[in-house]
Amino acid sequence: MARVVVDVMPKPEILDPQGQAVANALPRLGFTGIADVRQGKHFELEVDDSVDDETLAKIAEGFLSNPVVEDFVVRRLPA
Amino acid sequence: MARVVVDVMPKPEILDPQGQAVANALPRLGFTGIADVRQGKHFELEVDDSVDDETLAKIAEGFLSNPVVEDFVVRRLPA
Amino acid sequence: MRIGVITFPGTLDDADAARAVRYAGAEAVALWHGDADLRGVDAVVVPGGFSYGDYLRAGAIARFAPVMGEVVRAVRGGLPVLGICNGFQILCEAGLLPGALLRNAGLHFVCRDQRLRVERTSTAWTGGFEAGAEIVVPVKNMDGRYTAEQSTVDELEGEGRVVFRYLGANPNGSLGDIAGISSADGRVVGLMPHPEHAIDELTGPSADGLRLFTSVLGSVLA
Amino acid sequence: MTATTHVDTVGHAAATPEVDQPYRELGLKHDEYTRIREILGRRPTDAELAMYSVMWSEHCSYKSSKVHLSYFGETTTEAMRSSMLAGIGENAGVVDIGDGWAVTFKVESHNHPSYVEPYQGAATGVGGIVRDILAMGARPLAVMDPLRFGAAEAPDTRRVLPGVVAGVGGYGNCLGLPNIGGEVVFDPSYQGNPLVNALCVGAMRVEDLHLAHASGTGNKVILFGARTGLDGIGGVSVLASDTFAGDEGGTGRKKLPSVQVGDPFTEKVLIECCLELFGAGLVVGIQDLGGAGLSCATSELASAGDGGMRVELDRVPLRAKGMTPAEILSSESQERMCAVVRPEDVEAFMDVCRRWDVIATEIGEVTDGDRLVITWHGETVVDVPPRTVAHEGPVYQRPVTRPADQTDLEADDPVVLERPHTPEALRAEILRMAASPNLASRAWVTEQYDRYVRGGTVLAQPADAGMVRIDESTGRGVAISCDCNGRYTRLDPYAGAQLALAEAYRNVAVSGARPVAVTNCLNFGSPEDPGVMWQFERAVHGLADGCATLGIPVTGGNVSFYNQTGHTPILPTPVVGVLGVIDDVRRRIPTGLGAPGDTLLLLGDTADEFGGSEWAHVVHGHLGGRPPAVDLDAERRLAGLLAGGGVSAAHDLSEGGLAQTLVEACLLSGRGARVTLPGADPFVALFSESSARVLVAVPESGTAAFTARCAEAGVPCHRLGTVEAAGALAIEGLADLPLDELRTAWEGTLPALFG
Ligand SMILES: Nc1ncnc2c1ncn2[C@@H]1O[C@H](COP(=O)(O)OP(=O)(O)O)[C@@H](O)[C@H]1O
Ligand SMILES: [Mg+2]
Repeated sequence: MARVVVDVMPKPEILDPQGQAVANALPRLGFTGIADVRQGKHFELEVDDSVDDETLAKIAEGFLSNPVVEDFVVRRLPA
Repeated sequence: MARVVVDVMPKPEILDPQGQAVANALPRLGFTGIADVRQGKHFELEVDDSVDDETLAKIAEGFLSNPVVEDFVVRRLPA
Repeated sequence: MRIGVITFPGTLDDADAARAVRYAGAEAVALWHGDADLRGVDAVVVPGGFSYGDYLRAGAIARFAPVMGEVVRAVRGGLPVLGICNGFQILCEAGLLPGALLRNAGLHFVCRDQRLRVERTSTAWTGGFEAGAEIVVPVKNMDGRYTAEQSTVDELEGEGRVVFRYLGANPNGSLGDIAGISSADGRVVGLMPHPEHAIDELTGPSADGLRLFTSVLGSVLA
Repeated sequence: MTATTHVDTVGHAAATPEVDQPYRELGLKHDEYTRIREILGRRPTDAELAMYSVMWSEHCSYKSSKVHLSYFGETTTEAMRSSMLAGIGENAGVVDIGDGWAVTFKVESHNHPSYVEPYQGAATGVGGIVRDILAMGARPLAVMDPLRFGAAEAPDTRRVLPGVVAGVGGYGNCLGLPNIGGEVVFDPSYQGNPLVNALCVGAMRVEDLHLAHASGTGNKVILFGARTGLDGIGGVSVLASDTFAGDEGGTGRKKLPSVQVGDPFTEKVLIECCLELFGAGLVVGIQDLGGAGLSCATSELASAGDGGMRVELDRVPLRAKGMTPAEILSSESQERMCAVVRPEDVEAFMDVCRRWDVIATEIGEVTDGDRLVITWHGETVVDVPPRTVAHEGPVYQRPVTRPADQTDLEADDPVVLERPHTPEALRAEILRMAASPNLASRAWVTEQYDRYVRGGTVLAQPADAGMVRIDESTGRGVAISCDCNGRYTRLDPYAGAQLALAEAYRNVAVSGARPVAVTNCLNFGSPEDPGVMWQFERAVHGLADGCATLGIPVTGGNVSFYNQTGHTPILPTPVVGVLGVIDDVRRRIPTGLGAPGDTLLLLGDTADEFGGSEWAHVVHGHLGGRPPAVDLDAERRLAGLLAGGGVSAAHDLSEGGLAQTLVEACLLSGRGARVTLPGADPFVALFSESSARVLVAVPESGTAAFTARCAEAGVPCHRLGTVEAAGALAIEGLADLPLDELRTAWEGTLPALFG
């Protein structure tokens, strides 16, 4: 079994109102010095050792993210 | 400026319908060998060098996550 | 004339879409997500709701259903398809329409009676409208912000494929106030507002939405 | 470490009477624990203790309220009972509405969970009440959400309200149930104790009514829906830590959050699956799993049936590892149901579940004994008479004392408050009231709710009552309204409960429907406070007596106690829901003003009544005196009159008085009105909250006939003026209020606070 993380983020040119809302709220809560916030999704998968990187990329690109508006990164975590 | 990542995940004992939906769909799409999926949020922050770890932890705990049902991890990325 | 209405797990507006089909004078045929079978229908409605809870991304899981494979195949042969709300999201995910629908700019679910302008009448679903007609149809969604690359939006605008546009306050931050678009041949239409909830003045703000369903009768019979 | 090695069996319990059990931590009193030992003739096992402790809690056993609630039964006459197919004691009351249709409805509270985790608390509150309705065999049709929060501008309200609203919407919208009404009320007393009540209404054919009975020896017990996890077992975790103490450094679960997370998608699928099962006749008895989970479902099914029940707990599909029998029995995991099925139908039952991807597991069967026996990997962990768990819990006759401050409160008459006199001051007051948090537009909330799904919504917010069509061929439908003014109830709990009833009744009548049944959600402070118990007793009597006067029965309800911070209870808040029937929804009365040229009439008389009023609250922060007088006979006459038709639009008068009703009616229909105030005192005419009043618009040509009917019915009728196309509310000699100005005042408040 391996642990795999997939992070999915809105593409830089896509408006991210959720990140914006966070960024706008922080100064009101007294936190300064945060220039920008973007919000995406974080997936943690438990995968069989038989699942190769190519398959993981397919899952991330074809399913966990929507390539029209999102980018993704796949990482295998050390066991 | 530093890049900081905050990952927010449902606590292990808390129901995660989102992760479940993904996990249930994968075999239907022909992907086998994925034992479990959990879905959370991924934040990327651009922060001023003056912002210390304690402040980041406060932001993550008090605002980006809901401590009743979620755990979080803060990572500073190498510039 | 027989119009199919697909039910996925989590579809909510299937009964309403079927009612609209009947009000328009056609026969509504229930289609099941798990069956790769369109039962010989003359057109298909992909209705609204929260298929699979929309937990991953609106429409992301439903588009892989066996019935969608048949829809994609039939569209190549010119089958008229209407995607409403979640149905629109599913059609985008399936690549039948360009772009994507993202979380509303206001970050809330929005349900309101929405004024729209019918921008294109040369589609299978809008042939019965006057060009430029202004109609009122409910909008209700969490993820209704139409987004696409600028080049795609330019292409849609240039080819006149924006079918419906929001009038008044934009409810979700959609690019160019886009409420609905069509495929190049006008056979596939997707929109966020719910014409099936505007088929009589008793249960909706108007009966304007009924015209989409009567339009397709004309286009198929023609 | 395996769970089986440590499990506390019945045999072990009998052999170890001296074991010290944490019954106090589980909320049981010493004499309650003693009674359990007497019933069983030994000490309870951990699993039994878990069951008794949750089932004997205030929430499940109604131990403080039972002696008072029986008054509802005593005051319900045979005539009132005649259309009731199921009443108090079932999952939800059921009413025969004619044409072979039965309607079931109920409100329930999810107050405390919504304070801890607003989104999930509210979401699972909606999920729970929907399963209650489903368990009657009905298709859920719509939901409503009476809500109460602390002061609008309080920081905690800014945390709680948006989360609650998003949770109600997130769950209901995803489930595909239209939200057709509710309440949003702000008062500082709810700070720390927000009230999140949720109502669901459903319908079925009369012959499809399913009651929660486990009958028929040999019938199978099937658990279906979501897996069982560690949700909401906070209290019972003391048992787990006990059991595991010493093992691997004590893997106790002390830190478990007692929140439940909802999965509306799973519930939507569960609804469709259940309806298909009902339709195919595959269900003998059914029970939802709500508070107290399997403890409740198994003991209630068994005790309502004619035999016993045997359950193999190790068959329950789990989501978490290492759960103990006590935890499994207490888990409040959502989206689960428990059905009793004939053996020959089990395969067909499982097929339907497979089609909907619903996990279903046979966990036991109905036996011919009279015991509920639960085993865990072959060993008996529960062996109890089910009635003692489900129905024969403790009953308390709590002390009841009229609070010492009640007399002073009543004496503090609002006549002493400074009133506006000049036209300018009155005009400003109208705008100020329209913009005040309790009267301002609720659109910021209600736009987050789907009102259209299912295509049967005929009236929804901001109409006086919600209305849905039930039968598409005949147009038969139902209307519902939920109301309560906690300030009135604080001043006089008996009258306050009747005023809540009167308003809900009137709202239903104003929609064109005939009121037929009542449900309630009684939200109060601690039952251990004799003053609170006095409020409770008075409110129950007021409501029951009121229902008897109106001739409509209470079919069910819910009690929520312990809504207090320290020693300060919330305003006593008996939310009353009234259900009405309309033969053809096409004859509904729209809320608003009608067509230009229509005559505007005020039905009912206005007195100088400001005790508990919104005006006293907003302008003076005052609460004292007597609430408006109750006149249920007048309400009844009014309802009878409206049922006779002839009205093009209407709007009832409640908080904020005539001024508020006129403002809302104009804004809702986008029309103006030209009116002359009745009576000598414009201030009283505008802001008094006298009950039994409605604003109606009547076509000019029908005005004479309508006023004649008013006289015949004994309903006072005052001509106010006419509906205008032009955009202003013009009050003769006083003020000209352009609609735009009214709209800005009325619509701006909630977005500015919560935007
Ligand atoms: N939380 C809510 N959810 C849905 N509808 C609501 C909610 N709060 C208020 N409403 C609706 O807004 C309208 C105005 O509410 P209210 O002023 O309490 O009405 P009334 O005084 O006639 O009972 C009603 O239609 C009511 O059902
Ligand atoms: Mg009210």
